[in-house]
Amino acid sequence: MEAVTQQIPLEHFLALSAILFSLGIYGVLTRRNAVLILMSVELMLNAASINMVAFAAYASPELFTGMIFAIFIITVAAAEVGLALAIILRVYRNRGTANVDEVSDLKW
Amino acid sequence: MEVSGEVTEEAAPAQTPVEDAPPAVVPPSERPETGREREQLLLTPVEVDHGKAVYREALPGILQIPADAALALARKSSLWPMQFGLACCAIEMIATYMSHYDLDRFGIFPQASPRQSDVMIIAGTVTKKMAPAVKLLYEQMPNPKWVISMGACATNGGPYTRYDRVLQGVDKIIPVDVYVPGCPPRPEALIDGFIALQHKIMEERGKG
Amino acid sequence: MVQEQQIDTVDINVNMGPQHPSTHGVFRMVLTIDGERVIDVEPHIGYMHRGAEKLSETMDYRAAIGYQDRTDYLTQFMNEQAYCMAVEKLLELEVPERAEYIRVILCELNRISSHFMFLGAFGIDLGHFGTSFTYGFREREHIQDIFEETTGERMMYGYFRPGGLVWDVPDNFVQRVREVLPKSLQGLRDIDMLMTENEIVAARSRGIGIMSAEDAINWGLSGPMLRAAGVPWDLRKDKPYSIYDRFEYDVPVGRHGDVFDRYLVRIEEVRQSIRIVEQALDQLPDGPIMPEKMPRRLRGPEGEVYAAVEGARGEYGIYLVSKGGDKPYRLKMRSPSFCNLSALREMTVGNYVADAVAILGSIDIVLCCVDR
Amino acid sequence: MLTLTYDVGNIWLDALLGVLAIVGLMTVGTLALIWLERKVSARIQMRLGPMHVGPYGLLQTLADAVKLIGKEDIRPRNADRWIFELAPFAVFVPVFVALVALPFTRDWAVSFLDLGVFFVVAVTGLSFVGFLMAGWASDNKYALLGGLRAAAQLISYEVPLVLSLIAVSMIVGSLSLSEIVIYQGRVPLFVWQPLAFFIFFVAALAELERQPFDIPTAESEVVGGPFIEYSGIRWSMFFLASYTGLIVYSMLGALVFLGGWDWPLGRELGLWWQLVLIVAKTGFLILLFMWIRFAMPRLRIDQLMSYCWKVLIPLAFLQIFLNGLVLVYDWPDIMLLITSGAGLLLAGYVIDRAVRVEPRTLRLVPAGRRAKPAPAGAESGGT
Amino acid sequence: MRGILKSMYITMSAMLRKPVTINYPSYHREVPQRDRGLPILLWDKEVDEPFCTGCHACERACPVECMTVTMKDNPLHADEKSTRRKIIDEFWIDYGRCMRCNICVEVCNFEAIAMNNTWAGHELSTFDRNDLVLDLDQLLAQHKQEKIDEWVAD
Amino acid sequence: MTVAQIIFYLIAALAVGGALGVVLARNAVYAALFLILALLAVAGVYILLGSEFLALVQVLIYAGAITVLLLFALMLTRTTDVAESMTGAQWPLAVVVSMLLGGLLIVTVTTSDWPGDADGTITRILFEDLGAALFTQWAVPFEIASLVLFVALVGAIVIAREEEGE
Amino acid sequence: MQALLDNYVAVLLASVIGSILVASALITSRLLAPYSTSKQKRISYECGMLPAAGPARSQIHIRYYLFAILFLIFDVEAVFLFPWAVTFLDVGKAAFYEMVIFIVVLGAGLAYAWKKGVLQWK
Ligand code: SF4
Ligand code: SF4
Ligand code: SF4
Repeated sequence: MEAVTQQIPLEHFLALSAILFSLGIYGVLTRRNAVLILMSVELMLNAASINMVAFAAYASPELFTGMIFAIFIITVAAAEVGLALAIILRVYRNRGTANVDEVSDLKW
Repeated sequence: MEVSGEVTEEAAPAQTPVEDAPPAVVPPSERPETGREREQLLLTPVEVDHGKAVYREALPGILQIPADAALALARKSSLWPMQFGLACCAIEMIATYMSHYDLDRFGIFPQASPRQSDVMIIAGTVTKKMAPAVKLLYEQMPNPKWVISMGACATNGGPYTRYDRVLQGVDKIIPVDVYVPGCPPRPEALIDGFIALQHKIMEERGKG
Repeated sequence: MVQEQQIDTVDINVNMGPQHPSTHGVFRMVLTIDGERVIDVEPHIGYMHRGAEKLSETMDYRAAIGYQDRTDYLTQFMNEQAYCMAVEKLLELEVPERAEYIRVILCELNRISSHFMFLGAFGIDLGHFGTSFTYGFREREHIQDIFEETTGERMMYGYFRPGGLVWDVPDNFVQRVREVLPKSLQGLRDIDMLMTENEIVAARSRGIGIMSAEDAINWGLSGPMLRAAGVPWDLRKDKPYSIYDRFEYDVPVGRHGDVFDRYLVRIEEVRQSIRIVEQALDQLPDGPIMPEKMPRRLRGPEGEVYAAVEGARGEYGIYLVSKGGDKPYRLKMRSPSFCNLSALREMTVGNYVADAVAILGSIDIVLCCVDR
Repeated sequence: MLTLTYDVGNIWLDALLGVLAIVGLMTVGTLALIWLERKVSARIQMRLGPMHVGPYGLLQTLADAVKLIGKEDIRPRNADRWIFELAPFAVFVPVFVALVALPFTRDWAVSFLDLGVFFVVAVTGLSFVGFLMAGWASDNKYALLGGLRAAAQLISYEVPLVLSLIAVSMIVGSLSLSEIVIYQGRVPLFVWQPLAFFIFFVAALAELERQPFDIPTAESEVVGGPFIEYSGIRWSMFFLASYTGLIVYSMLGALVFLGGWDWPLGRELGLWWQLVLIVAKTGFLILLFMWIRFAMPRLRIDQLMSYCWKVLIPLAFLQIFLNGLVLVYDWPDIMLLITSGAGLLLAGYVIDRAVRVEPRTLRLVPAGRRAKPAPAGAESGGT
Repeated sequence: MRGILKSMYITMSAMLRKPVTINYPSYHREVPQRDRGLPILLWDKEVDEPFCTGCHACERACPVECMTVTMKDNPLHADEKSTRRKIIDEFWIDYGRCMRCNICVEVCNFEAIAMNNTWAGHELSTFDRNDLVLDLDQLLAQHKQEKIDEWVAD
Repeated sequence: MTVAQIIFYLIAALAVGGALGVVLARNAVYAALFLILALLAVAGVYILLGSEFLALVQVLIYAGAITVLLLFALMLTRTTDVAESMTGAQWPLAVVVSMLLGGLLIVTVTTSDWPGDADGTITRILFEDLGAALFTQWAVPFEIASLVLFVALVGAIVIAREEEGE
Repeated sequence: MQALLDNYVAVLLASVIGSILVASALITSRLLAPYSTSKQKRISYECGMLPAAGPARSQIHIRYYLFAILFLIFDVEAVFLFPWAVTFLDVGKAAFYEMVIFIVVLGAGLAYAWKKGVLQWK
């Protein structure tokens, strides 16, 4: 472990993460296509990961918790995307649309 | 939303799937009625547009000469023909690519797609059914491009000149640069044609 | 606007040809594919229809030879042979022994060269980067040298004439052929080593495009296609023409009727052809090459004849109707490529796109022969 | 004396010089490789290959390049403009960036990454995006088919590639390429890990889309695949990327399995020897790739996929497991060779069983009729 | 596996064999004596006039109708120098159309036409298809300059 | 500005630009490609935070594998050409909500007092230590991750495959 | 850290320079190559025919997606394998068996896919 000064305050990272997160929210709210919503969700997840890693790097470097959380976030995101897209495809096949407004009822 | 039948109808005209349709996207209403007129349309020569290179306007004249020369040298050294055989002449064309004659010695290397080729070797009889395809393929080649008419059939119908469905020479539809006589021309004759084409490229450098 | 509802339509229509590296000329198929599976094939022919039959009817029996060469441009001698046999039948000409032998030698050499073309092209269809093709053509070239020394042309020989041959063969003909035969065997061995046992070739070509014996007969297939399906039918044996009954050779017959068997049958046929040529060379008699009394201008009596030879692709037949005069009234070619091609759809549907290419290649069509 | 080591001190300048060196290397290397490939193919096919442009056709690829620059650049009418135009970037840049992490000699690489191996696979794994972009944007069914095939193939074969490299790094205990090379000071890793080397080689072959895995660009099926609509210089970028990829994977193989610039001459030797070694080893792998290219037909897509998922990936796991076992229980090194060799033999056996083909025989039918003897006069002999 | 190794072996062995390529433009291999290039007219060196009498036989027999022949009275015959009463006046052959079938040579009774069996009968590429229509002088030039190795059928 | 700062602003701009592209692009494939850009930029951020391993994971998994899934899904659902149905009508509301949220977050972030040095001293995390921690302290979650992945794989196969309709 | 940044600056620079390389080639080509405005030229190539009916960017087959899922799962696994490969000797046998379990679980997934015929590209 080596400590380095690189003169980027922690706030910068947090701000970046905040921007990404709110853009993700915007995408989730406006997009109607399920795949695109998923993409926005990915943005939000990434924002969260940045937060974790940044805190880990600045605040508690000896614990690695943030890093390991980020890895698990990525793992879970992979699983989530795989499943979610499978469901979307399934719905698309049955309903002919990937538009969330038209698939609002859970009954097929 | 319902599954609508018009989808295909709407999509179709843009795609023009009719195989005999002229390559130009002519709306059905403007298509000529009679078979003869239709055929005339099919057989109109392509409008040759060799295009303009920006450097010809931008560069001062003194620099154009080396640029022209370099480009012409490169072009003549790397003529990539389209993999496109029509009839019997195609066999001799293939033989020319093969071990005994090896066009690769001159950097002549066949390409499958017209987008990557420089030369079109019309190796064989062009029938009127095939003519639109030949025209389209010629158009799809990027500039600068050349055409070698190989064999009697491509030059003027050759042995089949008296038959109605055979095009009387491919220069009726696309501009031809080099004619190689013979039925079929020997591989050496085809190589000779390529050498002639190389001379032509060098002579015509800087034009157009 | 393309709507998103067409749920089940995953089929794409794809044109293959007329200009496509693997359609062996200007053949066109419209494939309907689902993912990678072919679910329908629509062959389009006629891009090479140039009226060879009709033109042959407009000129006298001798001049029309040139058009026979140009129909199936890989087996020129066999076409000439079929045509000459038809005319000879019509005119009741007797072909001298020596001419018959030379014809057989040249025809069999021609079969070898045509099969070399197939073997090479087959490799391309399976994805060889030109290696098999160059090997095939390398050997073809040696045979073509003999043809050139004999006839003066590399491809369109115009060497047979009704009644015999134009010229006698050159003096060193026998010796030259004997020189070339080992080379052909060597070339065959190269291709054999390169492809026959290769597992990828096997994986790609075994078990696809299967034709059962009955189907093959019902579709009217002939030549290697038929024999690969397990039917030992060879015109040279079963309806002997010319002097084929004097030679000893075997007819290779496949057991599975798939693409790989067609390839094997052709490889074996090359060997058998070499055998025939060797025997014919041993027996080659001296003598004239044209009948004693040849009319200067050939005039046929009224009547109709059919003569067929076993071409490299199958039964190549000429049907001649004459109403007298020096021209045929009607000339019809029975081209093997056309008949064999008719089974394409049957064999292709349900296979992969890549298999469609291999199956088409295994039919070994010549487009000028299909469309004439 | 050539000095490849420099110390400018400014990290921008430092990196810039390194990257520029790589640009030069890549350009020259690609030009030479294309020429070499044409020559090799020519010799395999008993031809001469390029002869007339420059001595022995040496300037052939240069002429090709200049010509391609002078060619018109066409974009199909219905193509998606931006994606179509950006696809060459997306294909080329990842492979190019991967070059940065490769140490050419002991002291010289643009950057010695601690996670070099990981970096190379992660970055080259991105190039499928470019193929997909090209295929999707071209508005051409062949291109789409080719692009999808390319993507499916690239992602599938990335898994065994990564796993085989992991197997190696287990032994070395590091992911840094230079440390892997240094570890092989005496015995190169392909000796310890024949199975991993085999997996790596096959997977690299597939990642490079060379025969027998050139399904995405198969000429006789999809006429060039995703690049079908590309012309001129834009098309040549794909070509450039593919040959740069050849360099990257061959060099990776040479570094990881063949002992890089170290084995067998030892690390005391000068810069030149190191260069000679690395070039020779890379060249060896490249020639092997080329040789295979001209000797093999291509697989079909289903065979390709099942080969990857049913053979290579289980084998790679086996290799990792075996290595783990040997290392954890501290068995002697030779066990690595034994287990891996046994694994390779097993693999060979399994593959052979799976693909073994019964030699087929034909029935030779004399068709009932015996040959008639030739008539009496006929024996008299030839001319 | 064995098959794949075999393929590798055969390609390597081919690589070590000598290439079969004929380096064409720098090396012209010999054309066989019977080579059928394109038809040319022969020159009667004894009388210094073409053999051809303009009898139209070839023109009529040519399957692709690529020849044009006109005849005239032979001035040399009037001077008693030649036995030919009529002689060729103009003769065109469209090389672009000729299918090299040898029929014209076979029908000519005067052995006045032959197939060119030199390289000159093959290296005829032109930039304009009208250049492929050769007139009498051009057709005779080859034999006049004795470039032709005669090989007359039969 | 130090090198790190320059790079940070560059990368932040890329990330924000990519994210904007994701939420604004009219064409779904464009959105996916912008997503790749944003993800790669985030990988850059990880490097600045001293964790190159995480950056490479980001490249390999996020930019490499997840996007291929997204792209395939886009092509499978053929939603790529449909611009209208992509953006709903409530965009003004969404703008307001996300602006508010973003503003709130940024204000919080900048006004709070965070641990760590103000001059931005970070600690590079060694890959080996990370691995060691992962396989000791985090062993259980690690195994659970494998189960998650397993379930995702099986679930996806079951869900997506069924309609192939054998 | 500084070394880390050093190394990755080169990466950043390489991607920029790589893009510049491509872009400059394209620009040179734009200057030197002839350009024409023919409409026919821009019809997409389909073996000399007009494109057959049906949109070119049509739906692809679900099979591609299934392979992508498999790839994703195994890629994630590889990510865990990388740190494991380097550290498992230090951590001891436990790490080895942890990973064995991990692989076995995912191997079961692969086996399931195999059994379900997902690997069979029909
Ligand atoms: S010129 Fe002769 S060889 Fe060539 S295509 Fe025409 S007929 Fe066939
Ligand atoms: S060779 Fe045949 S085609 Fe040529 S001019 Fe003589 S007769 Fe006519
Ligand atoms: S060449 Fe012979 S056949 Fe022809 S016009 Fe002259 S003399 Fe008559």
